[in-house]
Amino acid sequence: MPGFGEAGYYSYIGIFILFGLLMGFGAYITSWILRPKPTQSDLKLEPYECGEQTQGPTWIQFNARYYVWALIFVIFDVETLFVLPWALVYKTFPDIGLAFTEMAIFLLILVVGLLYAWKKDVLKWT
Amino acid sequence: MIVPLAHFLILSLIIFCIGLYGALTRRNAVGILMSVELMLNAANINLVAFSRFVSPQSGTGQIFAVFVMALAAASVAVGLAIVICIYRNHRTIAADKIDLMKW
Amino acid sequence: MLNYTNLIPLIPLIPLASFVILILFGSRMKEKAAYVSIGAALAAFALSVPGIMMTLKHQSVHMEWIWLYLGDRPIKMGFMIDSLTAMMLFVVTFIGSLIHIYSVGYMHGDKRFSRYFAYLSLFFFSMLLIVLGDNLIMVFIGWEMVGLCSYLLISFWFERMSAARAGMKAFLANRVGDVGFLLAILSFFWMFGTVNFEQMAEKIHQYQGTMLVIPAVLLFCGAVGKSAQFPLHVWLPDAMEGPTPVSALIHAATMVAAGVYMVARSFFVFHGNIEAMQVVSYIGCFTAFMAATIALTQTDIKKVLAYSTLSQLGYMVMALGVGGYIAGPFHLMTHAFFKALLFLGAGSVIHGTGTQDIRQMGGLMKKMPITAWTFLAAFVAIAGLPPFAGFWSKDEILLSTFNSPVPGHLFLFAVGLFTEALTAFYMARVFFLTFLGDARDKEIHAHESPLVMTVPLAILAFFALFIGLPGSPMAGHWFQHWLQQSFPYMHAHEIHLNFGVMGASIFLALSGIGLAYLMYIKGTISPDKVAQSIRPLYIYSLNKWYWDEIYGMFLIKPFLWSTNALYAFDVWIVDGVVNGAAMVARGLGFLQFIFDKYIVDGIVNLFGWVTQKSSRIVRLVQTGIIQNYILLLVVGLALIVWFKILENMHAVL
Amino acid sequence: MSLLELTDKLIQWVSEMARTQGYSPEWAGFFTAIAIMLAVGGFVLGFISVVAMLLIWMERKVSGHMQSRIGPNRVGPFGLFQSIADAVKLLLKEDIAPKMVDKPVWWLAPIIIVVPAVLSFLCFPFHKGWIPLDLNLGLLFIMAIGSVSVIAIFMAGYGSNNKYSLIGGMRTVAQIISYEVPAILAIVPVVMLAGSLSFGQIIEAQSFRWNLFSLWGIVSFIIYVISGTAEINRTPFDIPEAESELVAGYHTEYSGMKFALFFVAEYTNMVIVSMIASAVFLGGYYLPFGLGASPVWMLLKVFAMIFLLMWFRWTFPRLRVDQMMIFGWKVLLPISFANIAWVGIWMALKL
Amino acid sequence: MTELFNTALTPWEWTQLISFYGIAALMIVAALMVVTLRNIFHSALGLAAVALGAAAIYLMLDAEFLAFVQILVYVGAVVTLIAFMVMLTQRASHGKLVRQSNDQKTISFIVVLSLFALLIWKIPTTVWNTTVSTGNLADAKTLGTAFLKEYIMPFEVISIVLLVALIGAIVLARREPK
Repeated sequence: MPGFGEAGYYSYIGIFILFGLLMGFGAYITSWILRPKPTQSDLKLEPYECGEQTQGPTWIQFNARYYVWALIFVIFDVETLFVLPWALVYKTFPDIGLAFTEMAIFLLILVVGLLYAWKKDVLKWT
Repeated sequence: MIVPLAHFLILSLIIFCIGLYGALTRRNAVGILMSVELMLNAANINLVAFSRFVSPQSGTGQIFAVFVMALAAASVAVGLAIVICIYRNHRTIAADKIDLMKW
Repeated sequence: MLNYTNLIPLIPLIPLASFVILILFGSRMKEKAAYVSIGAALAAFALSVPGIMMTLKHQSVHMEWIWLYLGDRPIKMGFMIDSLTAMMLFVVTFIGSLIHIYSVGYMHGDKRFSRYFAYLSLFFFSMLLIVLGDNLIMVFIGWEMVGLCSYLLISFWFERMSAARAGMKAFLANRVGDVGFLLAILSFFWMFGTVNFEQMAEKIHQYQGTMLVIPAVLLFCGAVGKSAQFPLHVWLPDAMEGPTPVSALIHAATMVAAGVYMVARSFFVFHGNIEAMQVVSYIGCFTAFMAATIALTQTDIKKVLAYSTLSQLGYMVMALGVGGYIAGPFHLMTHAFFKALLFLGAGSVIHGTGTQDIRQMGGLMKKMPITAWTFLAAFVAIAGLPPFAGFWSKDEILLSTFNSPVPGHLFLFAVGLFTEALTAFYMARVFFLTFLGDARDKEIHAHESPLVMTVPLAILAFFALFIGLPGSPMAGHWFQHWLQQSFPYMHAHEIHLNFGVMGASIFLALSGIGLAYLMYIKGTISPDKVAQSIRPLYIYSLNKWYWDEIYGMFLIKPFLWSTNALYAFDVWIVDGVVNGAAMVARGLGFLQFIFDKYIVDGIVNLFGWVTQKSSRIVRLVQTGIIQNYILLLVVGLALIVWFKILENMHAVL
Repeated sequence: MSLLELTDKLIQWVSEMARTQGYSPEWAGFFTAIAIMLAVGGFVLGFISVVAMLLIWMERKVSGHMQSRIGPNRVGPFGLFQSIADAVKLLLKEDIAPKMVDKPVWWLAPIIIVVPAVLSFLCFPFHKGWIPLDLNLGLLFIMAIGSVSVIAIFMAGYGSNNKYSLIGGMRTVAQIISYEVPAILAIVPVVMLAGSLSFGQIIEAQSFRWNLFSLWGIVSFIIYVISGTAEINRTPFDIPEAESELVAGYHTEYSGMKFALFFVAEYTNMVIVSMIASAVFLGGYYLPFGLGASPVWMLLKVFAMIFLLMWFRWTFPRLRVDQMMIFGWKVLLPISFANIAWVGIWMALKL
Repeated sequence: MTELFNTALTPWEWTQLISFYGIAALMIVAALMVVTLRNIFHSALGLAAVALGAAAIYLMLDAEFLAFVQILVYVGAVVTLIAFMVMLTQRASHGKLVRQSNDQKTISFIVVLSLFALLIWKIPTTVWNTTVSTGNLADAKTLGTAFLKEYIMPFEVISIVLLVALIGAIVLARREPK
């Protein structure tokens, strides 16, 4: 990056983060200045549950299947971490057969995991 | 890079120690796992910093960091699954209530 | 580079892949699962054929790779095919493939059909690991895994209590032997710095003499466990609870022979090691004799075959013990064929009649002709009638016993001869009772087994009859010369025919068969009367020499007693001593009161107090809470880091 | 002249000027660079606001026409100022924080969802050389930044302390993570062929032949568009905010400007998905077969993609949750694996 | 340390320094949040913040690939997983009266502090054999090539590790059909 120098390259990201924050906080501040601020009544501050009183604690317990999905996702996300550098050099790597075989084995092993999950029916909703 | 290597190491040391303290004292099992993740992150910072300062071209430290990340993800997945299991059977995730290893 | 050497790892890996596939997807495949397993077995067989061919041309194949570095010393793993391996490969893959095919018919309709084949594949993999491994570690890994498979397959029908127990018994008995094996490996590694067979054989001359006795005996312990030799033989008869093809494959033809194979493979340890050889030969001889006597009176067809297996294994071990390093493996091979055939035939009979009791059978020759004829082939082979397989190998064993350097070899020879007669007798008894005469139980409607079972029987029958011929004088002892390749450290010696031994062996075999004929066909001699006349011996044999009871009495009961005894010791002796001491002290009077109070009590209390406190402290360590453990770990780590850094500072200063 | 060269020249010129005036040239260059960055950032911010408002209007118009209505038509010509009116309304709305909310989390969530949306425009390829920051790993950067919004959604769902919000949030996250893997894997063949993850180079590789013009390209494109639709929770994948079941999903409890931020983020994400699809598969600012390049094509393609997404929304019925999950894991993922394998073999044979 | 400020710094170097210490401070605060906060969901957010900070540090260290992957894996996946877990075990971790730390607090603190003191004393005084970067720095392509050359075995092994983790976790977490 000729004009920016080494550090300037990533400063761009920092500046954009600042802009994002600016957008959020700016919106908050403007609306805080502009909006009416009537006194709040207790009823208005009830959580939105179709007008009924909340039953039981809100932070209810969820089914483990959400967890299992997230789990499969984590594994496959990590897999992309290895696939991307491979994909970057695939075209230029001298021994393309080796590159292909390596990734084929890698993916096949993970596909076994996917099939296992499939077979155990954890990919289903019910 | 103008910031000296030692400062990166010290940052990583601080985070590692915080994580270690958390892993030793948190009662919530999920909290313990998070502290372990802190420690792994600290280790990764160390690896990348050494990679940048000692062998910037080979990137060995970065490769190790990639493997550490993969292992950390795998370990947290299994660790949390174990916590779920314990939670199901004992209705608690307080680490000092779980003394199954005693028997 | 499609070099054959690089293909060797595929031989065990294909069955492993089959296992993985079947364990994951087997339940979906239903009965098609068998094809995967059979395909893997046949592929392993096909892949091993070139290797066997190469050994026929007096070449051996060896591949190795570096497994890991211990310090900077590379630990190598490798696969090796020489003539001994080739023989085993042939036996394992060929008989194994046939038994796979046979199992399709036998296990048809079983609810864990695919699981069965998965286990078979796993067994195949582990057995091939033993056979192909060029070092003790790999053999040991395979060894443990065949043990596992054996356990899984014995208790395959685990709903039956007896099957589950039998599996457990096999597992435990094998563990006892394996401890010895492991110790032997450790001591070899310590002595030679390697566990590779070839390298060990090269270095063995450095340790000639008594130094080798203990490792050799320990190594033999492993074989005792796996090949079910005398003190650990109790598991094999119970192992018949498994499916019959399993009994044929694992508990007759291959796995139990692994012990014999392993001793033959490491024969350089035993060679010239007279004490160890004595142990081996006597244990083998005793097992052979004992099992043969038990087999005489059993009525369960599989039990008879099981004891027969024990007896034949004893024979092989004895052969190795007396220095017949070729005779033992030779008999291993012939035995694998005819015993597999016997078991499969028995399986076919059981399949057809639904019973295992030979007293209920009879006259099956007409109803199951193929089974009967193939069984007959196996019978003549095992009984040692010339020119069939068993005759040549047994003759070889007897000959090497006769010419052995081991002290007392003539006694062993005599027992061996007698055992041969017993073998011929009980096998004839089984054959006559099962297939000849009239059907004794009219309730049983036998039928011939399906083709998928009888074809393997026929193929095996052919081999059972003629596999001995390459080792016969007619073939110029070709087999012996071929096998000699695997024992480069032994001087090949000329084989002299000894017609006396041969004649005695034929005579005894014929007389055994003749006696059985008189008793069970002609009825000239009533078996019941004979049993009456030697009733104590009969009962003794019928109850299998009471080995299970003896073990129960001397191992299991004492263990339970000892706990009671310790309790009693605590209550009566310890307390008694304390009480007695107190009374004596009281009797000693006031002068000694001070002494008593401050010294004696002091010491007693001190001990008690120390024990109590220290145990309380020790107990604190085990809280079961992970974080306490981590804390201890971190404390240790911190100490080490502190110590190391301070030490370095000191060095710098 | 590209943006970079322009920047370079400007900085050099200012540095020279500063040197002649006796000021530190380094600091002068630094401030110039920062000023340029701020200018680009300001432009992008304006771009986002305008595009978001335009899209809101467009969505209403498109939906209207698809349902044989006219849509907004009162405020300004063709109702063009409807979005501005909406913005003013939201700005003036009373801010209600329900009493059980987890204050800091609830309060921060809208901001955190906006930041990645803005950040993604860092790699927006307007024209050749006119990319604010053409990172070497631009695609990966956008994917990574996008996953931060998952946390924001979690925060919104958890912070609201409302069962609808929480269930909506959990469902959203479950859906996003189910489709993130196919989305990344759909791009992998492109990366393999271009040998790069930067937008500039990926688009340059398509200067003659778009990636779409091949079997694998079509498959990848379809997978990516489906996954992208799912990741931004648009119909037919709008289970997380299914009005008939969950009121409004994770932003049930939000009102006023906070709600507006979620809204803007949603439409911005739509732009980003369209942008990636056009840059990666449709040749970015290039016309096919070397017919020319212009920022207009890029913007046109983006809007065409957005129109496609809107079309989906008003055409397809909502999927059931189980269908949604099965489709992601059991259909898209295997297909994308097969696609990668196919491209790999093809390249191996060709090279 | 002192020579750092003896030389005149360029503006970009000032930016680097300031952003490094700023990020470091944020990370430390976030890490303390992870360890001390009562609400476990807030701790998870702290972890996400630490991960983002670490990504920024990687960017400063020119490990671009690692930085983005860090966000993708940690923030996008691991923290999500933890957040799901928090939702799942809400009932056990909620309630204001639940103690947050166990009874080995003091001794842990002392031990950790001793380790910390030792290293904070040793790190600045050790001479690290750093090299000046010349030529191309390691980037994502370097990693890709390394995966295909020296690290081909770990690369394949990690897939098995992932497979085992997947299967193990599914077995543990799945509710057995009754």
